[in-house]
Order: sequence, then C-alpha cells, then structure tokens
Amino acid sequence: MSGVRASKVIDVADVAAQVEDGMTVAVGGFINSGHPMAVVRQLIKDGRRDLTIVGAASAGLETDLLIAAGVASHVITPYIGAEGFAGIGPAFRKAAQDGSIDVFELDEAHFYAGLRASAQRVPYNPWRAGLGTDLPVINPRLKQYRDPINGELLIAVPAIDIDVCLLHAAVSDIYGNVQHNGTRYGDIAMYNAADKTFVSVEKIVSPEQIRADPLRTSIPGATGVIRAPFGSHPYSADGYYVPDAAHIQGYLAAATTWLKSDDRSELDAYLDEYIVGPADHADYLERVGIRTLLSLNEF
Amino acid sequence: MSGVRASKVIDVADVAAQVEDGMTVAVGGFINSGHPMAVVRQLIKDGRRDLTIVGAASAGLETDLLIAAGVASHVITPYIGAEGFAGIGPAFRKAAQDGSIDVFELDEAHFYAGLRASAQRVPYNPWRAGLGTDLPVINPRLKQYRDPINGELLIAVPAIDIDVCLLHAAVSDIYGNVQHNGTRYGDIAMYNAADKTFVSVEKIVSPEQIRADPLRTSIPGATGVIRAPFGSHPYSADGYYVPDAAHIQGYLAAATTWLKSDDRSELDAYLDEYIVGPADHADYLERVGIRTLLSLNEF
Amino acid sequence: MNETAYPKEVMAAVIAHGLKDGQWVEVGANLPVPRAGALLGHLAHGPNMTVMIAMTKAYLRDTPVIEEFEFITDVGAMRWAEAYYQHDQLLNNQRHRANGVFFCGGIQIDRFGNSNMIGIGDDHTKLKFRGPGPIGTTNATVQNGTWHLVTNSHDPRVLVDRVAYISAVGYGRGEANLREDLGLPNAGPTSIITPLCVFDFEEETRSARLKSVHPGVAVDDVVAATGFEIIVPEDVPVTDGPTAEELELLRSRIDAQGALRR
Amino acid sequence: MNETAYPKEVMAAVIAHGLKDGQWVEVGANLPVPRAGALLGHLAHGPNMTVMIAMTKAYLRDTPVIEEFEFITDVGAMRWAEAYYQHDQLLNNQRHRANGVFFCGGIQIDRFGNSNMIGIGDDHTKLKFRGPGPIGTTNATVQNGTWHLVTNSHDPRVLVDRVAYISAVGYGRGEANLREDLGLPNAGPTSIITPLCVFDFEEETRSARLKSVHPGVAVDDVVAATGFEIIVPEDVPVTDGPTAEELELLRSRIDAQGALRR
Repeated sequence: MSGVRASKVIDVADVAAQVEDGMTVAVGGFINSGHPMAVVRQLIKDGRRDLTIVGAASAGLETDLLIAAGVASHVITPYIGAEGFAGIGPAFRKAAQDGSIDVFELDEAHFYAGLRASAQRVPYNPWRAGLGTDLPVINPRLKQYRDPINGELLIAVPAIDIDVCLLHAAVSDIYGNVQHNGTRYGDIAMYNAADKTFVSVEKIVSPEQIRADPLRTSIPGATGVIRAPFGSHPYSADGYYVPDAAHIQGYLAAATTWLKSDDRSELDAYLDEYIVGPADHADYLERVGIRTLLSLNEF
Repeated sequence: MSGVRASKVIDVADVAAQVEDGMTVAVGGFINSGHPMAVVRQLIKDGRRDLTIVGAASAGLETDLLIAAGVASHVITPYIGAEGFAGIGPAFRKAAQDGSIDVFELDEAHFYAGLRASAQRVPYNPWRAGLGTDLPVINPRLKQYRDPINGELLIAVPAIDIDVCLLHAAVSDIYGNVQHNGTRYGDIAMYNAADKTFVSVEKIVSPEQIRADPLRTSIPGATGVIRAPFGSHPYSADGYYVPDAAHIQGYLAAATTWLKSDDRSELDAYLDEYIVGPADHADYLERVGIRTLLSLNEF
Repeated sequence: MNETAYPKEVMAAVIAHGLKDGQWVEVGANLPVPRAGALLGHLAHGPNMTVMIAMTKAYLRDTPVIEEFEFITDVGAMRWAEAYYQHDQLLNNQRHRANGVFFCGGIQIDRFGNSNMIGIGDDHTKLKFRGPGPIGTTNATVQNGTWHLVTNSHDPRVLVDRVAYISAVGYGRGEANLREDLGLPNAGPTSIITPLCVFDFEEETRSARLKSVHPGVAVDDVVAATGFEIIVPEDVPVTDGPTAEELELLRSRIDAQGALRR
Repeated sequence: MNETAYPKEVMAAVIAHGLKDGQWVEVGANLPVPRAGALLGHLAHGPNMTVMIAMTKAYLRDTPVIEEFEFITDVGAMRWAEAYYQHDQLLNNQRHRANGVFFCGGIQIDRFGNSNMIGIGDDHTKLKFRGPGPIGTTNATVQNGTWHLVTNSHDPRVLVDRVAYISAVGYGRGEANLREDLGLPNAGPTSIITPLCVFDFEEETRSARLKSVHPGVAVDDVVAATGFEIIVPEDVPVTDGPTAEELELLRSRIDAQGALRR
C-alpha cells in the first residue's frame, strides 16, 4: 500500500486565496445564522473585487457586508435582510438604489432551480411560478418559453454555476466529511452546484464520530475544512451560540448612516476595527472579547 | 381546543382498497430490500388489474411478482432483477418477450427526473444523458428537443405522476412520521411524486422517539402507516432481517419454469400457497414459519 | 382580562377562522400576526394541521406556552420538531403544498391582489426604494392551494392602485381567467387582511371589495386610509374577532409576550 | 501462494492500474471484478479515492479483510460509511461525478464501445431476449469523466459488430466528433476489459483495437472469440497483471473468499 490519506484542513488565508476577482462565490447559511464569516472577512481584507455573490435563499448581512465593502458587484439571491434587526440590508438598499450593483431578481424556488441545473449539468431547469409577474421582465435571464411536450408556458431558470462555495457547519473530520446541526438550510444545494467547497466548522472531530452517524453527514467531500470556533460570529451557529445582537446592531447603524447620508465614515470605522485591523480570526475574536462570546449561549 | 389528532394507522386491506384498476402505483425499496410486501400481496389477492407499476430505480422481484400475477400491465423502472439470485426478473422477461407488458424504457437518472417533474408540478424535466442512444427511439415519450436558452439538444423526461405510493420502512409514530434505517434508496423521491403514500413499518414507536432525532424522519406525512413486522419478507429490511434466500429461490424456480416452458402450474402453486391462501399478513408469516423468520438475522 | 381584542388579535382571529383542520401552514419568524393566526387555528380547531415552524414540522397543542422566536434559524423553535424541512428540498418538492395556506406580505399591495417586494421607482436598475426581494412569495402564492395578503400597515402608500413591480401575481389587472391561462394551479388570493378590515375580491372585476371592518372601525376610515378605489357593498359587517376562548389561547399560550397587544 | 494470476485477477489489476488517486469510484454488488479492481486501486495506491460502496462513501484501507457482500442493500457493507448517498439525491446531482470512473457491462457490447442492456430482437415490444434494463448505465457513461466496458464473457454473442439497441453510447458508428456534437461531457469509453484481453479504441475509426492480451492468451484466441473485426497492431503486448504485492492484497484482503479464482 502506498500513500497516506491527506488531511483537508486548510486555513482561512489559503481558502480566501482560492477566490479570484470576478469569480462567482456562494456564501452559505440563512439570514442570521450559519455564515462562514472568518472567510467572508478575509475576502474583504484581501481586497477582492467584482465578485458575483450567490447569497443564501434568504441571505443576511454577510452579503450586505460584502456589498458595503465593495467586494460584490453582482448578487444572486431572493432576499437580503436581517429579520427583526432590519427588514432590508442597508448596504444592499444603498447599492441597488445607486445602481452600483447588479441584482439577479428571482424567487427562492428559481434560486434552487438554477443551482439544481448546475448540479445536474443541464443548461436550465423549468419552473412555473413567476409567470404573470414582472420577474421575467426586469430579469430577462428568467426566460419565458413553451415547453416541448405540451406547449405550456414556463420559465427557464439558467444554471447558477459556482466557482467557490463557502459554508459554515458544526463539525467535520480532517478528511472533509462535514456534519451540520439543524436543518442545513440550502447549504447542500450550493455545494452540489460548486467546483470547490470550503467549510469552516466549530470543531474538527474524529472520523469515528462521523462514522457513528453517517446520515448526519451533509457535505461528504469538502475541498477543504477550516478550524473556526465562533466562525459564524456575529451570526449564530446552530446549537453553539446565538446572534450577537449588539454587534449586528453596530454594523447596521454604520451601514444605515451610509444609506441615509452617504457618509461612509462609521462604516469604514467598522471595517477597520473588525476586518482590516485584526491579523486573523483569533485576533478578531479578541476584539469581540471572550466575555461577549461566552454570553452568546444557545438558550 | 377542539378535536384530537387522528391516528394514521391503517390495515393492509384498507390500504389495498385505495388502489383501483388502472392506477399508477409506486412500490418502494431497492432490488432485494425494503419492499412493502404485505400490501403487494394484498393487491394480488384483491385481483387488481392494469396497474402501471413504478418500480424502484432498481426494482426487484416484487415487481416481477406483480407481473407474474397479472396485476401490472405497464412498468416504469430502469431495472427488474435480483442481483445474485437472478440477473433479470423471469416474469418480467416472459411478459416483455410475449409483448404482454408495456415497458417505459429509461435510465435511473430519467426515472428520478420524471419523479422530480411530478414533485415540482412541471410537465417535464430536462436531461442530457440518453442522447445518441436508442432510448428516445424505442420510447418516444423521452422526447429530444432543443433547449430554449442555448439551443442545446436535450431530452425532456415527462412527469411521472403517482396515484398511490407504497413503501416499507423501519419505524413510524401513529401520526405518519416515518423513519428509515439506512440510505432510504429512492423512497423519498416516490413520496414526493405521489398523491397518497402508505408506509408499512417494522414497528410503531412513540412520538417522543421520533422527536429525539427529527433529521431521521424521511416521510414527514404518510397518508397512512401499517403495522407490519417482517413486512418486507422475503426481502430484507435494513437492520431487521436479511433476504430469505430459500423463499426467493422458490419463487424464482416457479417463475423461471413459466418463462422457459410456458407452464404456470408451479407459479400458480406459489401464488396459492403464499398469496391467495393466507387470510392476512400474520397468516402468511405463519406459513413461512417463525423458525425461518428468526433465522434471518442481520449478520 | 380586557375582553376587547386589539386590531392584531382580530387579524390573527381572521387568519385562524380561515384555516381548516388538516391544512399545511408556515409560521415564519418576525411575522407576529400570521404566526399567531396559524397557531390559533392549530390550537383552537386544527389538531391535524401540519405546522411548519423554523423549517421543521411541529405539533404544538401539547406545549403550554409557545414562546416567540426572533429568527427563523432559532434552534429554540426547533424543539418541537417531528421532521426537518431542508430548505432546498422543500423548494424542490412542491406537490404537497397544494394543501397549504400562505400569507403574503408586500411593500405594496394593489387592488387586484398583486404584491411588490422588489422596490419602487421607474428604473429597476436604480430604484428609488429598494425592497428586500421576493423571498419565496412568487412561488408560494402559486403552489399553495389558498393564500391571503396580509399587511400591518393600512396606508395609502402600501395599499395602492397598481404596484410598481409584481413579484407575486394576484389577478393582474383583473383580466378574466388570467391565472388559468397562465397555468397557475390555485384560484388567486382570497383576501387582504389589514389592521382595519378584510377585503375579498369581487367575482367579476377581481377588484378588492370591503368584506368586513374590524370592531370600532368605520367604513370611511378604511376608505381614507386606502390608496385604491374600494368596492363597498351596501352592508359591511363587522369582522368576527376572537371568541373568548380564542382570546384566552392567544394571550396565555400563543402571544404571552404581547406582540399583538401593541 | 500460486503466483500465476487467474484471468479475473488480471482484469481486476487492469482496472486498478487505470485508477488514479483522488478519483471517485462505485463498487456495486455481485460484480466481483469491478469491485476487486476498485478496492485494489484504493488499497494499493488510492488513499484519497472516494469509494462508493452499498450507497455509502467508505474508506477501507484500515479494514483488514473486506468481506464480499451479495446485495447492494446489505447493511453489513454499510459499516464503513462516512456518509450516505441517498439514491435519488445521488442521481439528482451529477456535477461531482466528473471526477468519477465507471465500469459498464452489457448483454451486448460492440466494436464502437456501445452497450446494450435492453434486449435482443427486432421488435422492441416483443423482444426475443429481454435484458434487465439500462439501470444507470445510460447516465453513468455520460456523467463520469472516465469509463470502461467490462464483460466476464468474451464470446462472439456478447462482443458483436453492432448492438441490437444502444442503451449506453460509446462512439456510435465511429462518426467523428459524435460525443462533442451531442454535448456529452466525457471523451467516450477508454477500453473494453475481458477475461482474455484489453481493447482500446483507434483514434481515427473509434473501432476496438487489441491493446494487450492476458498472460497465456494468444491473439488468435481473441480473434476467434470475438464477434467483431478487431484492429490488431503488429505488436500486441501482454497485459500487466497484478504485482506480487497486489496479488497478496487481492487474495488476503479483497477477495479472501476467492470469487476471482473460479
């Protein structure tokens, strides 16, 4: 027997280095939970530009932040907001109102139809809902056509091909067998549509722990896994910690000032303090403070 | 508060009574495992005719038996056989060679594309594989066409709509929350394409046991659940019992005689002994014998 | 207990009264009125309803106090789960939603029951006001067998004659058979539920018609607060608010924190 | 130990030698040769191969003796699982199979690498011999990046000039650029592996060409047993069978029960 099974453990900087300007990058999670924030911050730190961000079916402020930092020029997601914190992402609003971002307008069902087309290696998938709305008018990439069997009117949702998919989950072994807690949101659909998938996890566990419940394995072959406790902060990680409301409101206040008054100074101060300034993820967590982190219990 | 949550527990005869001649009926499981045999036998006992059987992606002798008994006039499945027991189902061979059955010729990828179209309420789903083969020639219901976006040649797989879906699984609560052991085969895809789904289970368990691991719930809303220990016999049930090789070989010998010599006497004797004769599932198990049943340990 | 129901309690009761046992209903986060309405239907007369809560299938009639949750991803709201709905699988499989009931919001809602979640402004690439996006409203209003429009803001800027963009289609501009011609499987929205009243849609014109006004609200109040021309029948009944038992369920078990009483 | 490999052991070695570390390979039930070849590749030089066994993802290099399993649904074969492949999800998601290697059988295989799993007879509705059906061969030969044809029966009735029905397309009738024109992503079958020899396909005509004969097999034996006209190069090397270490792995850990030695 020759060779040894390779570890898939990789650090944040090396993951971010796989992302090039102009790529299509998916960011997993759902609204206020499960975003791979350590990597998201690194993309900003690295000065990436002109990314097409495939946000979650309900994207949160992680996508808003990528818009605020000038990283995202295109977004593909049916929603950007933060539920009770903010109905609409303020940087998203600002950029969409300025015309400085291209929004691929679609419903969450179209979103998954497009991801599925990519996963199935077909150019598009058909969907019925959307007929009679303005979606195909303002987004002609959702093309109305007649189906080849019965001649029924349908919408062709083009494949959404992802270059790099970034997720956050509960645990993984060093070989890239990832397990989520909870319902997994749409993370698996993004993985299935991606060339490469990197997953930050709260904890690396033994292969034996993974094999104890293979049904729980959600991503059976991540390209790389990142050790990142509190890796979704300031958003929640299912079963680990709740959203850091004060931190999120701090970001929202800064981004809302930018929206309302065109004044970026608060936003730039936030970026300096929490993204550009910290040397790495641990340094970021130091700035947040261990007392704060320990206060974010699940219940 | 008014009303009480209704139990979904139903018996075999009442399930079979939901199936009418001419319906499209799916039968879950995979080759030599996980078939809802108590209900399959009842369909034969009831003299159902002209059913379109949606077998599993790899169907086994449960579908062969439905052909042998004259219940199935159409089959939609990419394979009917029994692995090491028999490469090809003998009754399936006989009926296909006689021209007495209509075979919807397709690959397992088309099979799931058709189920998916039904689940998504679209008339068809596109697929690439199959181009250049004889499948669209001998089965024109797989229609070649040009996609509406790029003009690429594709195959339109029409929706496979299921009237009644019959499955076998490990456990359920009385409210129809079903959990499988193992990988679940394609059972969930059939459920998603069906109007009604009835699941026989090895054991009814408490709602608390189901809630202890909701990720394991595979069918979150069966129309009815059937108490049927050894309900997949002579085929296996994941984690409960292995296939009854001697019984299966008995059926195969009888069906093969029919295939080779056009003599149905052995096959009819099998049907009399194990299907027409027994009053119910318990009576069937009595004929198989408890000593035999207890010998079918998993390892 | 104050036996006079608050407007949002009346809205919840309207929602609950419209739900039938055995139906499938989603409970989102941060939408207190549809949440309370769905749970009230479930507790009061819906033991066999499938309640989807925080992306799980839940049965809540045995739960003494159903605490509010702020986020749809709140693990606390998953404690009652009998099954998980993985989001992509839910959206990839729609057949079983035909038995569902959906409540659609909107930054604008028009007289023909169309909803706009996209934004306001002539140029879509440079909106005057950018909305949150369609989320799942485009699809949910097609796949569910029954749906209603719901807004907490009965305001002429929300209830408009014509939405700037249709992200969920109701009756278009009232064309006959629009939905059938498009192949949309349900019959269109049943009603618009607001803090002042309930609208249904006239059979002929498909235009919003005042169905009932909530206790203490005058027809003229509704007309003044609405941005479109309302069809007002001769007799407009008062909305059936919660019964005493329903109000008790709301205040003690569903909305103990009082989100509807503000 | 008998150091002379049996024909099926040679076939397994051919399969193993063609596999690269990091590839994805399926191990079916009741197909001893591809099973042994895939496991031999995994154990000998493929620590990072993804081995799909009994619909699970498995890593087997730590398993002293990998027992045979008779059924793909054998729970015993799931003991090494790191993940489950729910069958419908596997088939609904194909992108990651581009790194896969597939072994395609056939009741007939022709000189252009087409396979027939459907049956034999002019009238498809009344076949003379009904085959098992395409299973997943139509799709797997399109989605996997690399594929081979494999048969245990080197027989003129199996290796024919033209299959009665194409259920998995190789090179059609040798048309130039057929697969590219159809938009099929891989380049077509690499080889036909039989108990007597290995064929590859000539670049120009896409017709089967004798690549190597197994130890002890003469070229004439192959010609006599083949139902199509073979392209025979001037020099036909002998197939590389298993090395001593590979034979040891096969007999002690992969095929302890001796399925390949019959």
